[in-house]
Amino acid sequence: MAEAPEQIPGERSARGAGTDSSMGRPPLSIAESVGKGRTLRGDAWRRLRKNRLAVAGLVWVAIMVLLAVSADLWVPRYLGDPVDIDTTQAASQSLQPPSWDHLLGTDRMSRDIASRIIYGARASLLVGAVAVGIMLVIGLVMGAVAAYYGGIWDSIIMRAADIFLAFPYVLFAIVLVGVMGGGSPTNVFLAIGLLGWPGIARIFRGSVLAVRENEYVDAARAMGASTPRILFRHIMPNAIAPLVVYATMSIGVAILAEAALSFLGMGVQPPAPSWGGMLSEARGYLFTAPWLMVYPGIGILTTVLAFVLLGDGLRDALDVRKKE
Amino acid sequence: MVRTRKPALYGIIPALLLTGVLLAMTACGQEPTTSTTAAGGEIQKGGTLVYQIGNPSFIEPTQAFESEGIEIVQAVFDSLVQFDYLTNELAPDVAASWEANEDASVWTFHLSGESTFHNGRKVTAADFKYAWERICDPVNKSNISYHLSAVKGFDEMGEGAATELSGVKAIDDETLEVTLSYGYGDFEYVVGHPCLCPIPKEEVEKDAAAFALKPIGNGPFMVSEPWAASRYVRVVKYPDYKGTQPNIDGVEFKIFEDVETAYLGFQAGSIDSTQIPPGNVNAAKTAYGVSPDGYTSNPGAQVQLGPELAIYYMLLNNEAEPFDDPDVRRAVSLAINRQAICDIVHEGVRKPADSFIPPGVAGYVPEAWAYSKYDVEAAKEHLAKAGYPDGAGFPIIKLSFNSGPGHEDIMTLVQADLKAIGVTAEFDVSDAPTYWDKVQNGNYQIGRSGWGADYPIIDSFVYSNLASTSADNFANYNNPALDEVITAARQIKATDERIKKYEEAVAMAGEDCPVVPITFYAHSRVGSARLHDFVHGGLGMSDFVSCWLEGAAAQ
Amino acid sequence: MPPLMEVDDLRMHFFTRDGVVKAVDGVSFALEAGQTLGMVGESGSGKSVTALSLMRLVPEPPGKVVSGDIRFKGESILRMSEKEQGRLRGDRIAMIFQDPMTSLNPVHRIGRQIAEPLRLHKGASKKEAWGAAVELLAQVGIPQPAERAWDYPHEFSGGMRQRAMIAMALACDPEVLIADEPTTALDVTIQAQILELMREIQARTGSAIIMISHDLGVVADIADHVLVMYAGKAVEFGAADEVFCRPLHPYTWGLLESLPRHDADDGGRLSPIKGQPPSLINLPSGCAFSPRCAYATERCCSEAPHLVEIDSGHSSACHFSADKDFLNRSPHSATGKL
Amino acid sequence: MLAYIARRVVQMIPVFIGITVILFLIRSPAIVPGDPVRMIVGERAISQALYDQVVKENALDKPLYYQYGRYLTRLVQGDLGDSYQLKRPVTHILFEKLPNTLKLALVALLIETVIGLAAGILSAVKKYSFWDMLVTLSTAILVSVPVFWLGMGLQVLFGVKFKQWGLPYLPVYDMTSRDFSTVVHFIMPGFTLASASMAYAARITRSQLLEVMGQDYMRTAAAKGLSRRDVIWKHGMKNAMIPVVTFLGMDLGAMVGGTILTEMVFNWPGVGLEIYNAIQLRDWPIVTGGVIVIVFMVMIINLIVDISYAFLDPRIRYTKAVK
Repeated sequence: MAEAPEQIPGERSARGAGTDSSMGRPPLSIAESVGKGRTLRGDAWRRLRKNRLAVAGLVWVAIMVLLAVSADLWVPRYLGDPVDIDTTQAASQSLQPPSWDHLLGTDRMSRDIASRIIYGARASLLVGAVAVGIMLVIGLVMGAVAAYYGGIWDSIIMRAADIFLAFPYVLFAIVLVGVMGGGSPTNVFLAIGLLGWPGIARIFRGSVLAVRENEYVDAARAMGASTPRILFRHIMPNAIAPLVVYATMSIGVAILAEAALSFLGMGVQPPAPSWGGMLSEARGYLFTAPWLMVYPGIGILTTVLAFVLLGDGLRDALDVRKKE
Repeated sequence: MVRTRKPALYGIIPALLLTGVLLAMTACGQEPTTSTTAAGGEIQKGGTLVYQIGNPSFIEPTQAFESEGIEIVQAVFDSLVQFDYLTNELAPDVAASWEANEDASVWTFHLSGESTFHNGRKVTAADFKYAWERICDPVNKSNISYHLSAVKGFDEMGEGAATELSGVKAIDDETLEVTLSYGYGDFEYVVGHPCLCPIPKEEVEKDAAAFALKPIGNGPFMVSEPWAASRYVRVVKYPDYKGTQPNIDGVEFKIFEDVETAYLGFQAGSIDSTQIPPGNVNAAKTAYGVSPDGYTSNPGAQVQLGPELAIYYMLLNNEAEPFDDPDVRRAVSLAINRQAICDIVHEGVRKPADSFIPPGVAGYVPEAWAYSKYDVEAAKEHLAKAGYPDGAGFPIIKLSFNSGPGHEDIMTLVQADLKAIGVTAEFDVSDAPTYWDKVQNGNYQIGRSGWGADYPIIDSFVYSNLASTSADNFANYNNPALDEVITAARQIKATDERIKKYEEAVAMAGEDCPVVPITFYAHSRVGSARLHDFVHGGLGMSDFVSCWLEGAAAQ
Repeated sequence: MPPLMEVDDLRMHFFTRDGVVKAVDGVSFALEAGQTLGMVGESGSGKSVTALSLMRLVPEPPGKVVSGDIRFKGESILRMSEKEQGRLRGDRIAMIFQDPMTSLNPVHRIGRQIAEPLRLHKGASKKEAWGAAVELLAQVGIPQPAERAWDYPHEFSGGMRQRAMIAMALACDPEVLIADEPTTALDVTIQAQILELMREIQARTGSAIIMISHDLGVVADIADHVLVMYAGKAVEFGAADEVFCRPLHPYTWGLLESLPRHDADDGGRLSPIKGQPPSLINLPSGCAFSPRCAYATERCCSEAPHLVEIDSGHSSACHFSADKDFLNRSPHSATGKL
Repeated sequence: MLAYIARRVVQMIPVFIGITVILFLIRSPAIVPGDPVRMIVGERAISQALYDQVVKENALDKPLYYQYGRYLTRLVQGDLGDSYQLKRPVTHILFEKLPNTLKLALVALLIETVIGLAAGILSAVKKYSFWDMLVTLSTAILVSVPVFWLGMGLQVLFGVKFKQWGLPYLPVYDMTSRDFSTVVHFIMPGFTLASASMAYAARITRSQLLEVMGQDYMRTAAAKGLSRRDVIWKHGMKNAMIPVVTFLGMDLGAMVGGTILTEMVFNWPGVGLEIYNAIQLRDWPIVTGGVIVIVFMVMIINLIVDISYAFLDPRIRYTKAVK
């Protein structure tokens, strides 16, 4: 995803017209003025709920999280262990097509695919959450420092952001993990997190700059509020909507990146299950055992799609200016 | 993934079996003939055979160190002697005859005088000397100089103290005399290696870079256009070749980063010979028919699953606890369910290893290594004997290996087997260079390796891996008594007697169990339906001379 | 001979997810050649939608003409094909929009934008059209028109852009010129200049003008007839001096009250109409103005009044417009302060 | 305008230097484990003299800043060093591959532009219709699908299954083969590489066009008597396309850098694959050299996009020139 160029001066937002309260508003906005008066958050939630695709995304994410979190409680017992093998039995249980015993079949090592997919979801969601967490922490600090202190700090940090944005994402993730040594989850988190911060920093910096000059911030400062307090009490609420949208989308991107790394053998290491790794194993069985390829791919697709739809829905609901 | 590019060895040497390439497998060539070969039988001339290879680093003989490069060298160059593709027997090539002195330390080769380079010049003894010195010259940083380590003057040259191999003398155009630092009865096999061929000095000195991309050799095929990086190397038959002329017009060595993609291409009909990726062997057997001997592909019997002269084994660090105790090593060896590995990972193509020497190498004795079998109870006993009843008190072990799905699968099974005797092993995965670095520096507990024969001799396995003086003895096994036996064996000129001595050495080592043999390699390849009499031998080389393509000439 | 432009009981409704918005709900008027009709009302009263309906520029859906007709020289615009409508637009009927900042295409040169209708309707060549555009720019008072024609809109000031818009509307000598709040977005001094320009143009070309404004003052200056709209309906219609001097509808009273008066004793204090315009989805029952009307009775809340001619050519939609006593309660009674 | 270009170029310099610093550091022994001499010479036993010679040749005994200076100086002269593994200049190796990557990226850009714009325009013009829904959903799916999975699926379906079913089929890998013309080889990898991008292009086209269609000047155009089609094409497109063209340009850069997975699945001999293989072999000169070449290409492409953007949008031309 290439970053859009700087906003065109005077360019209007895609949906700005709808909330324009000046006289002589365009005819279509008449209806939109009906039913005001709820809180912004409540309003957003209401709009989100109306978006069926976004709700589907939310439900799917919730299901995945639930499966991943509860896996240890029931998956090994009912579906089979995702890692352990009994080598004396393995040969006869290898590559079973889907059946009642193994809902999604077994892989070559005789392990249950459903079990591995659920544990793979855990790996994917963990990477998504932790990497985005890292990206948020770095991005917020960088963005806040750049905007709040301005001057040389701003230049340095924004230049650094440019440098990171100049790197092609997937390529650099692969190189970074390659350098740090593949196979360590920490390195995967770090690589994806390190690459994502400039987006967050830019958004947050923009929000800070927009609010910093406001009088109420001056007032707060005059009353002796500390900088972090100002940031979090006054600026954060304004920045939260675009950040939520960006972070939601980023989880999807991070999951895709992790899958790619695992596919290349540089992400989560076998025997621990991961969707990318399972696809890599499945390459040899495109014809003889296609279910190996189908389900992990569907896992990635649906989960990332869920985050994308949810992010889209949130953007519309929170009325965030389109940033593509 | 990783498995595809040669990787592996980055520099490592010898015949370490290149990870991916060798992940190959065997299946029994035992199925009785199901089809008569060569429909029609009439040999047709012409056509270009499309042959899958991995991405080579080098295709010129003085640098080629991976099988993909060596296969091209094999087609383009001829060495002093050659091995029969099917039987691995030694036969004359550029050298018509040769003899050795009493202790096998001085060898004299008599060239037939018929071989010419593709530029038309006659091959002389000096061309061998030039080529070999180029291999050994440290400036060229060649990874294959180890082939010549027995030659007198090798060390001096490697250290930069000498500019020529003092042991190699071109007595005249047709006589090459090689003096070794020690007696080495197998040296006649060593010079059969494809990369120890002659090279034309004038071409190299004219433009070494061009030579690297379009080597000029003396073999049945000549490179027709410079190597298209990552895409192909094209060779056509050399019209003035004095040996047997190929039936086909040429070979396109098509470069693939991974076997899966190549196999898709094969199924789509644009490749004549490829490896079969893991997981497809059984389907391929049904679809294309199995070659009765495992080496020869003919229409309807296209799947080649013949054993290769190579072994996959676990390295145990003999120098460090707990594997300095032979009983612990024996326990590990007995714990591993080799049949499961063969069945699951290799689809029954490879066979469980019962010795460190693969069948097909003269000197293989079945079940020579008593601990190389699956016996959980015995494993537990040995573990108890070593002071760890049921694994109690046994430290958590690191299972190190280079990444790649093939290894991962095997290690997953090994891990499960070790767990069954109470030993907990954790994975320690790294990329190939890092892994080999660890292994060479002894920074590991259990590792893996593969070893394939450069030349079909038992010494290649025994000396390199088990002698304490060998640089490739990664298990750090040190048995002075064994070293003596090996040294004695190397100097025996009579082949049978020499092999007997090596068998003795193998038995000695087996008792100590310094490494854990897992499987004997076999390749798993498939040829197209238009390809006849195509042999891919146990040394991993394909014979492009005797094969022929049906209907290709008409195209 | 039919009037130049005739609107007959036009109802333009928007069908939205939240309900049907009756933006224009029964508006009728006639416009003769050379005349000026003023349309006034607050935001959302339906005057802009009416104007856009005349041009057939209301997006459909969600908009839909549910009844009524619009005739140009006796011919129904509604029944014309897209193509015929296109031939009318910009040629016979032209429109000037409210916001000159956004109504010009930022990526095309001013000259080209003005020339476009000529190329389209008159089949002018590029060169001819450009020359005509420069001339039009001169006519609307742009200095150095030959150079400025090469400018992009962002290089023009607001007033100049509105002049350019007017030039564009005038390009084909339209018979009807619809001006939708042409001065609202402009500075007061510029407003006057633009109005002056429009008057001049009308004098010169004799085209009919429909002038839409929320500002009675603007309309008063220029209009022959005035149509007052509230909640999608015409509530008062009549000759301009009639409506200003003897307004019949309490809503018109309110509008006049909210004008800054120059002669007032109280120092020009404004008295705006209380309350908000109603939602067009849920109109109050009875008279739509009743919730805000100081004079509303029970009848007003239950029975919707119709537009009735009170004096000749002066109609009102109030139950009490015919009631002399009622009219006397008007702040404008008798004297007609304007 | 020249001043603008000059300023953009000057702005690129610190970014480029920053990138070289990062890439220098990740190949230096301070970060990468292992003896650099060993990496260069391989695992052969070598004499101390040769070892010292390698150290000296590569300035490994000098402090880090000196090594960086040396590295940068050579880089500016177009020298990226020699590959450890292939023992040839990295520039030679990369420039053999770069055209293949560029060709693939350009084909993908073409596919992206045609399909992305068509879908975006269709869904904007027929807003809320079945087609709009279809485009919206399929773009969401395309951005979510792992490219390697998509590539594998296409190979199996169009390469192998189609052939088995006797339908016209596509080559599954590489750039040339005896059965197909070169152009045909680009179809599947081009589509795979373009998949996510075309979805973004469609979405941006749609949102830009919708935004533009709500603009007042579109109504102005309609009021002049232009047909709906002419309004969209003559007045809407140029406005809507400015951001889209910018996106496409930037995306070309992104695709040049993002070919690695596609190249891998389709055995495409490009820079991405070369870098991936070099990572496996720890051949750092190729890895860092490859990344530098790609980043440099991306920066150049972005610069060109920036400049052409200024030409496309009169407002930018004006405001930037004034600054």
